[in-house]
Amino acid sequence: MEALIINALLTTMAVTVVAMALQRNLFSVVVLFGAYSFQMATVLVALDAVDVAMTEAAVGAGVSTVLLLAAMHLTGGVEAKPLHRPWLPLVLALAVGGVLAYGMQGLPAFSDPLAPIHSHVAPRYLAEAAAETGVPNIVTAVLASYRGYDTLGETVVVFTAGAGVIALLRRRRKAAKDDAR
Amino acid sequence: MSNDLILRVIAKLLMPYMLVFALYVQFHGDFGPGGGFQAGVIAAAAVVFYAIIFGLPAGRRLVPDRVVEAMLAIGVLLYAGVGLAGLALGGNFLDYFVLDTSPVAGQLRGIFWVEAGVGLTVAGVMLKLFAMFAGRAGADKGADRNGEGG
Amino acid sequence: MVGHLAMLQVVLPLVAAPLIVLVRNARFAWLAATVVSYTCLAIALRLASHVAEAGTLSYAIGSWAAPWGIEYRVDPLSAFLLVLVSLTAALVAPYAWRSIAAEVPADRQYLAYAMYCLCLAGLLGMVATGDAFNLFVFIEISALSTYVLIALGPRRKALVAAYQYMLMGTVGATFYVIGVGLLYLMTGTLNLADMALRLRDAQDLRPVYAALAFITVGIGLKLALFPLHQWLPDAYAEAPSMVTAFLAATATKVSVYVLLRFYYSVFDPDALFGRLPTGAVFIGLSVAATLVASYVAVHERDAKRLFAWSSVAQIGYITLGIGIDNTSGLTASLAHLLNHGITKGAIFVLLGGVALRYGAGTLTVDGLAGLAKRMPLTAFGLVIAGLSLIGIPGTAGFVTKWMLIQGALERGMWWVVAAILASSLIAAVYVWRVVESAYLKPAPAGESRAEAPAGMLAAGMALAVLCVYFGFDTSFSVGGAREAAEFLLRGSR
Amino acid sequence: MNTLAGHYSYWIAILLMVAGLTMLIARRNLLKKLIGLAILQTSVYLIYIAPGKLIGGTAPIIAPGYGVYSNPLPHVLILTAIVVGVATLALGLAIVVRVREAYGSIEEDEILALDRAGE
Repeated sequence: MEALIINALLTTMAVTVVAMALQRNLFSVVVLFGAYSFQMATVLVALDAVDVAMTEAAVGAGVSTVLLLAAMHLTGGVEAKPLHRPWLPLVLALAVGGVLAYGMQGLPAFSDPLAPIHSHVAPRYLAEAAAETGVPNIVTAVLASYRGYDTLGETVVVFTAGAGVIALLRRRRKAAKDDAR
Repeated sequence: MSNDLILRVIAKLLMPYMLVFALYVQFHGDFGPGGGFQAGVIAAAAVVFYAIIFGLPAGRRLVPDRVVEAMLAIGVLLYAGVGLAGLALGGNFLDYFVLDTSPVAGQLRGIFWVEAGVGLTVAGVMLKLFAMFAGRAGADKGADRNGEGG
Repeated sequence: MVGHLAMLQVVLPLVAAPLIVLVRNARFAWLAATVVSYTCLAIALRLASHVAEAGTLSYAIGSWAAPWGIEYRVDPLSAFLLVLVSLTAALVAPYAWRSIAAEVPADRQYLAYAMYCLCLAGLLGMVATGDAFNLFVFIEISALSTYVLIALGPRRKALVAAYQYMLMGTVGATFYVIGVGLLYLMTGTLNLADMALRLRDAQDLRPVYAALAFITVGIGLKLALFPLHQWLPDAYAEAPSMVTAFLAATATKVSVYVLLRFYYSVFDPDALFGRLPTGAVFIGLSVAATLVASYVAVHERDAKRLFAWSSVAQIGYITLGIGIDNTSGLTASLAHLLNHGITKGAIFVLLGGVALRYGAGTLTVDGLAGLAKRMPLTAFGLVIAGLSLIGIPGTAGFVTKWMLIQGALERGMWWVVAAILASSLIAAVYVWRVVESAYLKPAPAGESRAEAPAGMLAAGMALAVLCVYFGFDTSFSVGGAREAAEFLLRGSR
Repeated sequence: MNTLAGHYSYWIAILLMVAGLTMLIARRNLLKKLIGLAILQTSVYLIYIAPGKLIGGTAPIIAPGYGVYSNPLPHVLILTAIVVGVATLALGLAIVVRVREAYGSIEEDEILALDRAGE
């Protein structure tokens, strides 16, 4: 039953993406992107990835859509140009998809408990993380403690984006004086 | 947008609950879904909500630019600081066992401060992104063409 | 104790960046960047000597054992790269002050130094880590800071160059993550050493081959492997001079390291070079790169773009060494990481001096007319570095090409030897275009300004001298490279 | 049912990747390219997290009365990937805004024409 729900949600996501690829008006693409991100968050909840779903909803759907709308407002984008000669990019993308499809054949089936990812590193997290770190939410335990260095790197990535946007969009001192500090 | 009475009243009512929810998500991360990233975004959303309703200058008065840029940097320094503290106390980098008397208490303490650092940085970045993009709206008129409009 | 040093090597620049953003002062930012660069060089040398004696160094971050926590692993190959990246940083950072001051608006200079520290931390983090996903995080750190550095370039084209590089770089990083995902799904672990062990007994090889394809194309985009190099000429030509000098000597080299790490320490080289035509593909692409890129360089008007295309050709020599896949080929490839890094670093630092004195607009081949009279030392330095590009005996470039030819002869690939010589001749043509303009063409009237500022000139000449030094005393460059190559080949065969 | 579901999530991931790549390469508008890039990045989420799910399992939060949990490790990795994706998007949009001000347009062909004319 769960697999049915997951597949249904995945299908709606596929429909949104195809609509987005064909859409020309920029504003509707941004709105569709917001809807797409929320659908992804729903699929993630169905896949029992609750932390990721919350992050996708808050960071993925919330912030990305707001930024896209702000940038679209600044660049005044209503794309008039039709999609021309998409065949080469489509062929290229399908080739890359084909390589992934080829690779995917050999992977273990859906929710197979004997798959390598369920039998090597993860069992120790599920068995001992709560005891060792005192945190029942294993994702937070792994995120902050076992792989804490990844999260430090990630925080630095967010910091780099923030400082980078300051460097790019900060208004010059003289121009900045006229807008109320 | 800013002179509409209903919106201003609603905004004032909603603001505290949004901030409390952000703090809840930050500290509830140990027991349920949540953590620094989500909390940072929700806290920033509250201030952005205020800035949209009451105007960007009001938003800048609520959280001045210098404070936001400081939050941005202090979050990362806090996180790396916890790591270096572990180093100083005799463990490896980012070692939480040595942060407190008992290993588990050390882990809890380490995870708490690390998530706080993440929350601070993410909130700072999201606020700065909004301020930069929104502040840029006025730039169309003032920006000159030769790419110096930075 | 030495393990902490491997950690501090990456954490110091990582912490320096937020400090710089907190202090918001350009002078402090430059000082912090310089101190951090020199400390990293000292640590890198200390690590290299430790690894030379005691072998591979492993450090569990957070005191969690390897597959569960993240592990830093420094072996002869990564020690060699750490020294290369820190050496370039140590030479470029102290002299960046005047160049950044001239090309980046005043209120943004401290951010440029913050991005420089982040890029350094990202590159060092990529080299030192033994964890596949941690490698992705540090690829992103170095990539994002590089996009910002390029976008800070003086001309408006820098923005388009940064945008193009961002698109291709992010597609590359995403392909890398897909490749690592397939490997993770097959082995259950993210630690590179652990993954290598578990890959040996994988029955179904289809996902492994798909992962190989994704990682090769993904990292190929990051290192500008021949058909995936479109972003490099614009990015190097439009970035501020000191940024180009630093990137040209380090960014693509660390991506080559990542490719080598996966080819020799994760995938099974027998399957890789035996059953799959990887060797042939690399040789084909490399030869194409050296010939086509050198040919395009001959027709370039803009000097920085000319040498950027030359970088694409020189990266072709590095990947050629990988394709030849024997000890001397691999040693040549690793030695060229250092040799080309110094050569290209010297050229872009000296061009930075010219841009500072006469403005970025004069960096065309005709704009360099009469440079020898106006800036004699800079011109002389450019000649030495140019000779090293061509591979004239007595320069660092010759050492690499000589070993590449040896490697090719061992494999009986006569046509590869011919291609190396042909591309060197083409390289001679475009270097001669610059030298001829600098020495034989008359200087435009009224241009009598003096030499580049002492600081920048010293950096450029130091690198140029290193080009000659490593042409004669190859104990460190070829010695270190040979040891790393044997470690790679012995470790996996 | 299981075999169909077994790889269905992969086929959707491939569809997302193909759609993202096509948008990225075929579209001329710089903003549309960034959205294509974002979609390409989201295809990675399914590749990591779908195999982590165990039918009948629950979220990896240890609670009495639950034995089967989905795999926490891909969740941590994808949390990182989402935040990196947003960081790249924010930087990309900042560059697009600056390109718009410097060139007056965000259509790739117009920009290239301006550059050739400018040379």
